[in-house]
Amino acid sequence: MEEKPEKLIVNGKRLDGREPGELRPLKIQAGVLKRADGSAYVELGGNKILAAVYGPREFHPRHLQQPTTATLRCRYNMAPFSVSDERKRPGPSRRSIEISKVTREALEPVVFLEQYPRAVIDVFIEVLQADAGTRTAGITAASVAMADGGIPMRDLVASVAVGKVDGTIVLDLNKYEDQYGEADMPIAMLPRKKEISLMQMDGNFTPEEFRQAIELAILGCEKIYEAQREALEKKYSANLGGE
Amino acid sequence: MEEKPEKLIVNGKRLDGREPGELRPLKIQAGVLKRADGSAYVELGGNKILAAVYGPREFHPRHLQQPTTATLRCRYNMAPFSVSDERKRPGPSRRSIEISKVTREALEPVVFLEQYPRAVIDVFIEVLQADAGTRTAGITAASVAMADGGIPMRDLVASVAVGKVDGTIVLDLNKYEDQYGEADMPIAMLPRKKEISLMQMDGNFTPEEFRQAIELAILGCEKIYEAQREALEKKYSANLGGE
Amino acid sequence: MEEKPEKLIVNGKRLDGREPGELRPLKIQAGVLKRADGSAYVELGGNKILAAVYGPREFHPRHLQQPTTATLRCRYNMAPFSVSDERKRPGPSRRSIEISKVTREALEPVVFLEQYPRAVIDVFIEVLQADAGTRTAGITAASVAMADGGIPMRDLVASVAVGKVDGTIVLDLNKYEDQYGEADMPIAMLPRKKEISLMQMDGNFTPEEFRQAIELAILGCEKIYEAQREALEKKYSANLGGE
Amino acid sequence: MQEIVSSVKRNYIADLARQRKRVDGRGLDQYREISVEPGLIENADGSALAKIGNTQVLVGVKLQKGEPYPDTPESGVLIVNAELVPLASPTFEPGPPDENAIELARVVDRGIRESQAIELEKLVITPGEEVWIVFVDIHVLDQDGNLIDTSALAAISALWNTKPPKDEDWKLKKFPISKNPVTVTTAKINGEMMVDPCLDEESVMEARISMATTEDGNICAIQKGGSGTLTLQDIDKAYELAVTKADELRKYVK
Amino acid sequence: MQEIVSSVKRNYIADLARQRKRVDGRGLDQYREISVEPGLIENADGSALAKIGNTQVLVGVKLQKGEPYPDTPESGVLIVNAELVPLASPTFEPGPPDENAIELARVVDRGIRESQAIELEKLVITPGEEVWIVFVDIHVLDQDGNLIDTSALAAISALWNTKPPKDEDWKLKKFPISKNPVTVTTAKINGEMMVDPCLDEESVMEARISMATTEDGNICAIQKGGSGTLTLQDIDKAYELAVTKADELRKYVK
Amino acid sequence: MQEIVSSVKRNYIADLARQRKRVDGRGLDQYREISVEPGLIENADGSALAKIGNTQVLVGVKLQKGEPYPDTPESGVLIVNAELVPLASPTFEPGPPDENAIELARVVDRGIRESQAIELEKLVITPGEEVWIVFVDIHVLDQDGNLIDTSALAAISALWNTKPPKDEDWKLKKFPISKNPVTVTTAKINGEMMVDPCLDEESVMEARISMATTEDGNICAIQKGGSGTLTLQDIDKAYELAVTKADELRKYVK
Repeated sequence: MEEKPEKLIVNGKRLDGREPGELRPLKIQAGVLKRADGSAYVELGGNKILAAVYGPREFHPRHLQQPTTATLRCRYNMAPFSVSDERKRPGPSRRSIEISKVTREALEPVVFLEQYPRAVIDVFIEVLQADAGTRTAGITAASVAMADGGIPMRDLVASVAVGKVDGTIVLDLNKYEDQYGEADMPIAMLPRKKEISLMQMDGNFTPEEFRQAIELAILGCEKIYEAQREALEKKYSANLGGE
Repeated sequence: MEEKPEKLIVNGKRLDGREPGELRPLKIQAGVLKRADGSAYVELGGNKILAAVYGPREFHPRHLQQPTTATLRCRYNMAPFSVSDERKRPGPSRRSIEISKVTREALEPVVFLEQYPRAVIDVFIEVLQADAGTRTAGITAASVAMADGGIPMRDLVASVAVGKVDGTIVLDLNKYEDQYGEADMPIAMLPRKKEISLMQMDGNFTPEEFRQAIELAILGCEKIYEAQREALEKKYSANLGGE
Repeated sequence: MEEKPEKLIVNGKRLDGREPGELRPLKIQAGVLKRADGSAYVELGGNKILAAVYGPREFHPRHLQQPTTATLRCRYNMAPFSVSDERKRPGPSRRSIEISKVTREALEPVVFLEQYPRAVIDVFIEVLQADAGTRTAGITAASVAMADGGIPMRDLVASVAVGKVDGTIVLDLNKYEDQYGEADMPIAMLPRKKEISLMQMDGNFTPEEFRQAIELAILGCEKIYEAQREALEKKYSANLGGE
Repeated sequence: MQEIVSSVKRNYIADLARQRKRVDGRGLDQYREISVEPGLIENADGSALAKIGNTQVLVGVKLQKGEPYPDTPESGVLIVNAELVPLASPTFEPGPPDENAIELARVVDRGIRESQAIELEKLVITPGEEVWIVFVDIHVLDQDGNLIDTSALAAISALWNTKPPKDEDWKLKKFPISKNPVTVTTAKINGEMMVDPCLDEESVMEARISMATTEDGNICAIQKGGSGTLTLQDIDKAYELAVTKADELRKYVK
Repeated sequence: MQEIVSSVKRNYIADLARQRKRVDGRGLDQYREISVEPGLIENADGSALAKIGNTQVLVGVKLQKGEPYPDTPESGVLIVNAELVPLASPTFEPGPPDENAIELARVVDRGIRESQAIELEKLVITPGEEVWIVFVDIHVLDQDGNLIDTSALAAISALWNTKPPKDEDWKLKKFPISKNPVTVTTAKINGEMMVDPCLDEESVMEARISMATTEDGNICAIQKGGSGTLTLQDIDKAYELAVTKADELRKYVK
Repeated sequence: MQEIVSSVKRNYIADLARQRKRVDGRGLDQYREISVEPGLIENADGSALAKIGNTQVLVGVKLQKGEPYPDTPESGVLIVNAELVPLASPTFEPGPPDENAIELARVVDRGIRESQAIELEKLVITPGEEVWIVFVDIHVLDQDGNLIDTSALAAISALWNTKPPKDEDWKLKKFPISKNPVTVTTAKINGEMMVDPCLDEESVMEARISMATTEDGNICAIQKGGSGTLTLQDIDKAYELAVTKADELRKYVK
């Protein structure tokens, strides 16, 4: 990674030209894979992320089955070539195992798991290219993939990070801001009820900054939510037209 | 580890002031953990060792169940910070796998395994601090933990090492004696019937030294046995008083 | 490995004195192990290879059982001391996993797997000493071991490598030819029907060389086949005489 | 950490929560009994045994020389590892750390790292070549709930207990620790927020949120857990509890 | 890759084959639709997404400095790895590469290596000490049959897309690739040989044979797969198809 | 190594033992037929195939340069490894060494190491930096009981068979081995002590005790195994057998 820039915010604008409360360019596509039961592709800045859903399907081995509910499993994985520095060794890292866990906990609240006792629903997130904010973009993609796959859901889950950079609260940190900023707080939200299903943070927030950051995250998630719904509508109307 | 001392026995006394046939300071406590079905804590010199017992409980996967007897499993494990030199990497080593095996074989003869067909009894030994003789202190602790957990037993198992240092047969080797001595022989015994359930040895014994060492080990195990029974009586009387 | 020799073929002969179409000294013995259900030992040049067969036997875990056919499993393994250069670390390598797969696919066509639904047949190949051509010698050995173990088979499988060395198509490459030659093509054949069950190749063949190499491989497999049958006859007649 | 809970127990604890009561009679903002015993492991460079109720966690610190990370050549290295050894709970299995052990280690790590409690830049021997590695090993001994707070408390206590290693490359007078971050976990049960969940409460909670704060009331790390959600009010409440209870916990450090 | 196939499907596909027809209406010597998109991953030094029908494979190339193999001190290192991530198929499982992933990586490796497509001897920094390692990572995204040809096509395309890394130790003007090997897989179903099997065809085929050839029509790598056999005529047919279809596939490279 | 034994077999063998008889007609102090074939593996620096009855163990020795252990900078390194490959027994499974393989390797290791059979201090190239590593690989080929004695016999024979490697850093005339430890295992069945248990006997024995002794009758290593106990008389008997049978076994070495 290159040298730390002297300032990350110049004249109220971020180094990539964004306002503090602005998302990076966002593209969401639903239904991009043939074999998966549901799938989605998300680009957010330089992030390129695929998500796929399989299930509800039979859960092996049987002794892991839950008698009154389906089990949701999530796997967040980075392709070896997805990072700008050294090739990432294949296989799970401690970081990816933790992300897989919080991703699952971010998605569980919206799925009607009780409709499929004993079954399993698998969510796979592949980071093809990483550019800060992969876990939140992955959750955003996974939730579209689940909807694309017809998994019964209460709501979508929209997810984005907020943080503090040069003392300013900003939305959707890029790689430099993530690396050199003072705080990073990934959040996932159920947009309709404004409930939080993922919240992590590291860095340093005063109480006021913390509250300001949450508010900005809510605005960000609402923008993400809109793009998620557009992607799903586009897919459905294409299907209606095409088939 | 420091330099080798010139002599390990001076004027018939060992460097820590002990007689050849003397144990290090010994403390045994039964019932020290809440979640375990039985537990014990042993301090012997600088050794600090916890043992816990779970079971008899259902054995998964089922195809490993033994139709006419319970299965005893033992796991000896060292905490990463337990050793005086470099941090020990977590996870089983070849050494700890062998110790787990001989520990199980040292304990099996006293357990009425046939009373619980298909079940499993788990014994976990955690070395929190190591100071030579951890495997024997671990067996001593495990046997108290099993009694504390109400596992039906023929007898306790008492265990201690003997060895040869500067040509003298000594009881309960300390770290220097273990490192620089000429022989080390860990032994476990069923005190009532004076039967041996663990015997390992490495170094060099003449036949006479070997016999002398066994006799000293028997005396040592008897002292251990006494302390084990005291710890259990203390626990039982505390329970009677306390509840 | 030593320096590359200047020429690998001198006056039409190979460095070990062989004609291009000549096998290295070959020895096959059936029934060399007591515990295995069938076994064979093959020496081909410096290769020393043991194969053993267990089964048909019950297949655990059950969910892997195939309802209408037996499963064939093969495991090719090299002893740590089998190679002339550095000690090989124990355990499967990517190379040995691929060889195990193509070995299984080379043997499957001759086994009447449908006679033993749900069962498993295990073939184990141990390379005790390696000298080029271990995979083909392993298949040759495995097929004799299966016959020795009474596995019902359509035919034996005979296997040998061909290649290109100094522009000449040769049979049964030795270590130098394997290392410094221009092409290597291991082949396995069902001799009666002249059908190919293993074919791999790397290097460089013109179309003509490719066809010439296949023809030479067929001749080579026929010689191997003869030796395989002799070994089995010797075993049977010994059994008839001895028991 | 998942335990199957009978619906009877679930209803009982949820009903209590509705009345703002708890299984063991505590108030919603009340911790179980806390104790910290530093220095138990002489073989370690620092150690502490922390107990919150029946939950017991032993943390040992080892200082060793090694290479810095390539992207921070002028900084020592902090490595936090957690072992959920099967001695501590019938639900822990032997084997490499599972997602619960990894999350525990990483949450404790972030509390220490982000508060800049350890002055890592002082732990350099030769920049870019050799630095001190601070191994913080979390060894869970008895799991009766709230492993995060107990482990964080044991870890920061063990670090404050850490003595300089006997090594000629060590040039500092003391181990360079200067801050005192503590972590407070609040669980949500039947909509009510309560600190320091015991195991029974964890087995029925909708979600938990752990917040590490420093003496100045700033937040340095957060981790939400559990498969339910939190409202913005829940998060406010958790922050309020985190700051007030942190002062109480901080007294046990050292 | 094994899928359990109903005997109905098996009979249907076999019957079609006897009539020299295929499930999706193609001729026996016809590939599905092919596309190659190079340069998709800016973080990689080279990349390409190849599609054959619904099968999608993404390959990324990373150049890194490292040690040469002891027996080839004056040569760069080529490492090909394949991940069959469970996103791509309901039959793929998470975990280390299984025999199918390993075979796939090794077959693609041999096609590149044996054709001497990369001039590895140019990738030496200090002989015997430091060389460039070419990591070719095959990431399968959607598995609808014929992973070998799709992966080989993506790999050679990604290598042709590879740009010099920004590193002062890199002295060449461009990445030293000079050949264009492509791999053609022919499946045998009911005795008939047909190129580019889709997943349904793979599930019923007796055997497959993959041949990598270079522009001059020479063969540089072969791999037979499947539990059936091939006659000499089958192999002749496969070679004939390999050479004619290679010309077609080669157009998509770059 | 555990095999499920029918109670019929168990009773039969136990009854025989009470009469001081054995399944294969041997005396209690009698080994099965023994043979040792050294030098079978030319690729190894030393090797030997040992057979005791139907049990066959092949041991290969490899000498390689590497680093000494930090605490013994002036000593070569001995590494003993055992593979119970599934070819040798229906109960052996592929995979990393289990507790039986590890115990076997460590018991053989101790017999060699504690007898100081190899003069490891002669295997130093540069003190603290580079030494010779002696890899002793135990490869079990046919398991019909008493793997410990068979492996120990093969190992010491392979070490006596070891030739200097062709390497300019090797300065000694021969491989520095000077002692001849052998291991004798005695099993206890129905209270009777008998040497060299075959597989059927191992499957019913209460316990076993293995003793490695040197030419002078001193003991250098002991390992008790099995889930029963030994009386002091049993141990005396085992020692007596260990010394007398060692002389017999020692003749097969070299």
